[in-house]
Amino acid sequence: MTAPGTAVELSSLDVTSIKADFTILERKIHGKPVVYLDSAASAQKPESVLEAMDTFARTSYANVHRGVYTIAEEATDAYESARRSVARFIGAPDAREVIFTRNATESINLVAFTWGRANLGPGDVVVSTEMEHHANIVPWQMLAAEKGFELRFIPVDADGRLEVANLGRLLDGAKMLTVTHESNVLATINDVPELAAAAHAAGAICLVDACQSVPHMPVDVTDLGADFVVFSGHKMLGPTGIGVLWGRSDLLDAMPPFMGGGEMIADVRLDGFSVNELPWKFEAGTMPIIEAVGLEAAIGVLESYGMDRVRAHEVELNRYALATLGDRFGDKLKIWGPSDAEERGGLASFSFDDIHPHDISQVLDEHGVCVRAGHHCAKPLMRCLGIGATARASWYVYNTTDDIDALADALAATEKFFSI
Amino acid sequence: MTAPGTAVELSSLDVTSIKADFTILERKIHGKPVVYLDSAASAQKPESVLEAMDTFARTSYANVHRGVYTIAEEATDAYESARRSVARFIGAPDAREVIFTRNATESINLVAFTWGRANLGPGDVVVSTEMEHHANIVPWQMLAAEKGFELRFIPVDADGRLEVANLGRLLDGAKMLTVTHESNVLATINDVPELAAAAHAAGAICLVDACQSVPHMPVDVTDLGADFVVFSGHKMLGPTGIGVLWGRSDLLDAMPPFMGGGEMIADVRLDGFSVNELPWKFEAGTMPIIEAVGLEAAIGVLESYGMDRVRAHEVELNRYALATLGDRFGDKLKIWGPSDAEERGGLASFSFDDIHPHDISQVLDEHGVCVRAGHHCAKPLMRCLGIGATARASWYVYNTTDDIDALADALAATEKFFSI
Amino acid sequence: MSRLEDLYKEVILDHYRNPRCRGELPVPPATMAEGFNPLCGDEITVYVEVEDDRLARIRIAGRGCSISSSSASMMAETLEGCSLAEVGERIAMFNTLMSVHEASLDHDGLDADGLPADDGAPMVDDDALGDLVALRGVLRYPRRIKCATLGWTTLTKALAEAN
Amino acid sequence: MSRLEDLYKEVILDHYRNPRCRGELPVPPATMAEGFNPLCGDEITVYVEVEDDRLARIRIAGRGCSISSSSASMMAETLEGCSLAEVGERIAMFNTLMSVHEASLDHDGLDADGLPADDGAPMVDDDALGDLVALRGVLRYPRRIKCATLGWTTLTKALAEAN
Ligand SMILES: Cc1ncc(COP(=O)(O)O)c(C=O)c1O
Ligand SMILES: Cc1ncc(COP(=O)(O)O)c(C=O)c1O
Repeated sequence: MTAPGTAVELSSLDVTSIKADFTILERKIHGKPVVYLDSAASAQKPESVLEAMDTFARTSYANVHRGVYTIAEEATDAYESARRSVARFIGAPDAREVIFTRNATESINLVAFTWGRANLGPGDVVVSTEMEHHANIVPWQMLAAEKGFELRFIPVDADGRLEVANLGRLLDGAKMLTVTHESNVLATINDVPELAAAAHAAGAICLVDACQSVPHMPVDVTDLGADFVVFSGHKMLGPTGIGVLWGRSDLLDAMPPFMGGGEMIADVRLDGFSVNELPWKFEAGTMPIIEAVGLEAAIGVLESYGMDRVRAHEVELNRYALATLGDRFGDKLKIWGPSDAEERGGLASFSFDDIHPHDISQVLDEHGVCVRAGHHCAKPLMRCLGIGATARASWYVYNTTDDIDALADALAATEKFFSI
Repeated sequence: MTAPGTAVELSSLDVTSIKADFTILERKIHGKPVVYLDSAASAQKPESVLEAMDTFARTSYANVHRGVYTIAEEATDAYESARRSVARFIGAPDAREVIFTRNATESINLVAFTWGRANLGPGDVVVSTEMEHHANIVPWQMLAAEKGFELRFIPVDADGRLEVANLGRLLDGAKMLTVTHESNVLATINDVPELAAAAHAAGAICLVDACQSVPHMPVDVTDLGADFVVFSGHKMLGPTGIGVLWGRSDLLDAMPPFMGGGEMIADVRLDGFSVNELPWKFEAGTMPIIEAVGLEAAIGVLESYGMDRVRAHEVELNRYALATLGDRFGDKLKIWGPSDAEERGGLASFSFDDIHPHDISQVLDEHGVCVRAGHHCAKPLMRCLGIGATARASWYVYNTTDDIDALADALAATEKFFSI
Repeated sequence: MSRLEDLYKEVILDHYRNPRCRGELPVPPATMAEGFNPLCGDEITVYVEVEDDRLARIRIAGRGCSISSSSASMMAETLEGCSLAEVGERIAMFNTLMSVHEASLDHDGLDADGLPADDGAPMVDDDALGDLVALRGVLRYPRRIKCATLGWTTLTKALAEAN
Repeated sequence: MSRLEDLYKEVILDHYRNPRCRGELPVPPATMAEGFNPLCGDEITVYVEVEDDRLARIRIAGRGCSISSSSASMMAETLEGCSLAEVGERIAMFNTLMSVHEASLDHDGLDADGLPADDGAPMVDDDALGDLVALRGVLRYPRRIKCATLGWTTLTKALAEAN
């Protein structure tokens, strides 16, 4: 660990006071202060998010939409207010375009099961990329097996960027381009406005997996030019159990419903049913109500930081991490993805001296340092890179250069341990 | 309101101390103490459930299954421990048969989308009942429209019981009987062991919607003889955002997966994927982790009460409610469903003196009394009964005879208001 | 009970107890539309007969709560015999009055009493509304706004059928 | 570092650095099976050639962490040349040792150190295990048990292919 005071000043966010809002970060692991570097898998929850959920459950909880009594009205208002906050946060033109789901995975499956099932058949093409998370591959594979359309993948180049030279040919005949905004392995930020424009020019619509971008940088769905955008609450300081699908209302209106049940119907007879209007058409059964309240609180916290500053903070950490790890380990440590800190999201997947990522993560844990090891739900990408797994450190609003130093120190200890 | 002291003694549960665990019940509505009689829609959350979630989020939160560091191990243990608790609570032979979902609605849709899609086609028959919640009708209607099988409904008799005289004929050729354990409108408790046996004799499997039973009485899936059982966390003192599907492992093993994404796969290549084992095969993406912890705490609370005593308490309230409302309003107030308190779950849907249920609920709210008004997501049943809506009062562990008295007093005031 | 009486104004209870223009019309020459309130299960059917650009006859069938029944009853009483242009104006005016509904996903603009705040609130002239002004009280009860508008949206559909 | 050294015993690190029986076998006459660890993405391929009811040759390909590699390496070294009956016994014994894995949905039976409690814990004779006993330390790390068993479950599949 570097001596106190050597931490680089990060002017963009007051991390000391932010950190105090996250009780879990006071914890010790094997006697060492926890260094949480796994926010790309899931973020920790600040005080105000936990409090908002707790207070709501203690004062205004009831099932929503179906009651006229005061508490039910309050609960409904809270739930619908969360929807408006999400819409505002991502620049959605209309709150009715915001559908709550369980997680981003369900959001993508919803589109595949409804838009996909209604629009895709033999001869059609869906284009994805080699850097997608399984959540943005498997639903399309399942549907392709059933419907007989073709699935194509934009390749990844040696620097971890999408190889767009042949984009026109790949998009030829495509009805859908489904692409991640930021790779959860490579940290590459894709040029979505350009990709979406190319998709539209080819007559395709564009779904954006914004799981790694919405929590970490300003995202405006209109600026992206996307038709669908998905993300999860738990990666953006919010609770588990809630995710978001944003979609253009004309598309959502034309889609058949997904799951059947309460709330998504206008009428049910023994011989059939008619569908409710947006957004409820896609929200079957009792939704994650308390979680919506928590998500709204998380958005409030992020807005209070300012997403520009969140992004600036992470870029500074990128810069510090690339320099520190490069200086200390040289060629022994390979960080995957673009080499420019500005072009990267706030994470670094690396291979280290032939030590298996699993073993790295295990030894790091002994030092209190939490990193993920594995394929990060991106096995096709792993195969492209010719590796089985990486270790991945990822940072967020509560991380500092001290945390990067702790990572580097623990890596040095790992190297020593396995070379004994 | 009756004078203090006149409340009938309910020996089965210590409601006074139970009630103290639910902060929201200390609230006042329009100056009156809240009388929460809408637990059939959703139950309130006790202290220990809120605390368990909060503490978990403050000490051991991380994404599950994918990390080897200590906090991730703790989170995974907590999540899988919740699964074991659910299995124990419902007598499931094997915890791998317990699948977490968002809610009961998703659980039913999961079965329809996977088992249903793989097993049902033209010429096949699915049998349901006229008293089902939309969640157990619409998924089958959607699938029937796609797959061309026949949907039949067991009728409801004048007392609100299933008319089983022609059951054999209805089940002839059926592959699935899908039936509610307890009607959320009529309070009828169906004889599931008998129905399931009849289904099996006819070569059909049996799905049980246990949304209204698992929270309120001892339920053992093996005793029920069911093949699938579904319920929601939020109705059993647990959080929103989590539901359960229990299924026989041989059926679950044979079923295709539902949603595609992380965790449900064993391997993914660009040209296809292979599926993970049970239960994760059906759990795509980041699950409601914190909610699973809350659900386990809720089960702990219910087990500490004892489900036999919970049931006994509700039967006593049934008896008191039937007597009180009958005495005070006579024929002006019609309670739907069986007239015997022992045969009913803990709720009463009623029609009152031609006053629209919406208006009843609105005036009751003025007295702090929370009841639901509407079709209760059972429009086909409403049509059978020849009505558009009912008002419904439902009770749970925290309700007393005082609450029933408050309901009766508020109903008297409602009558007066609309007859002015 | 002043809150309640604000919602259930006398004129509302009167229309509820004695609904105007109840019944059905033969289709054709009339057209009809059905409306549902998914919240409470209310169903309403509106029959209209247009002659010479006038709403010559209007009948309301189905069941509803006091708010939806009285709103539909007042609507029918007010509009029967009006020119289609006037009908369109009235519908627009009513929609404006209830526009918290149309923006029910965005009703931030309520004041502490739950009534639309002065700034940005829909301004509708009380005189032009007549009896319908009694429905203003519904705005305090956002979930009931769908009750008040059910007849009106169903009328709009029935008129669309007539074209 | 004593916790860590309990997991990463010297013999484990030795097998990791110098894995035995690495390579492939021509199929046929050999049979093979692939195994995945969904947690970390490890892939292993086990090749076996059975002659006269003996596991005549076994080769391991693919990549894995120190635990999965060393476990597979020790497995191959121990089992090559054994009769199928012995192989079956060894697999059963190893599965018992790791049975916290099989009951990974139900590993309540761990003591405070995360090791199986005496009562109800799988009892396997250390002598019979040989080097494999070094893998006992894995039981403290439930998520790593899948690493230790990957080679063994894949071998079982490869042997099933041979039938
Ligand atoms: C009998 C019954 N089935 C299904 C449901 C649907 O439950 P959920 O909304 O939690 O999916 C409910 C509750 O609304 C119910 O009472
Ligand atoms: C890029 C990306 N897409 C999709 C997902 C899936 O998100 P979730 O598990 O919340 O559905 C993740 C996170 O794991 C991700 O990083």
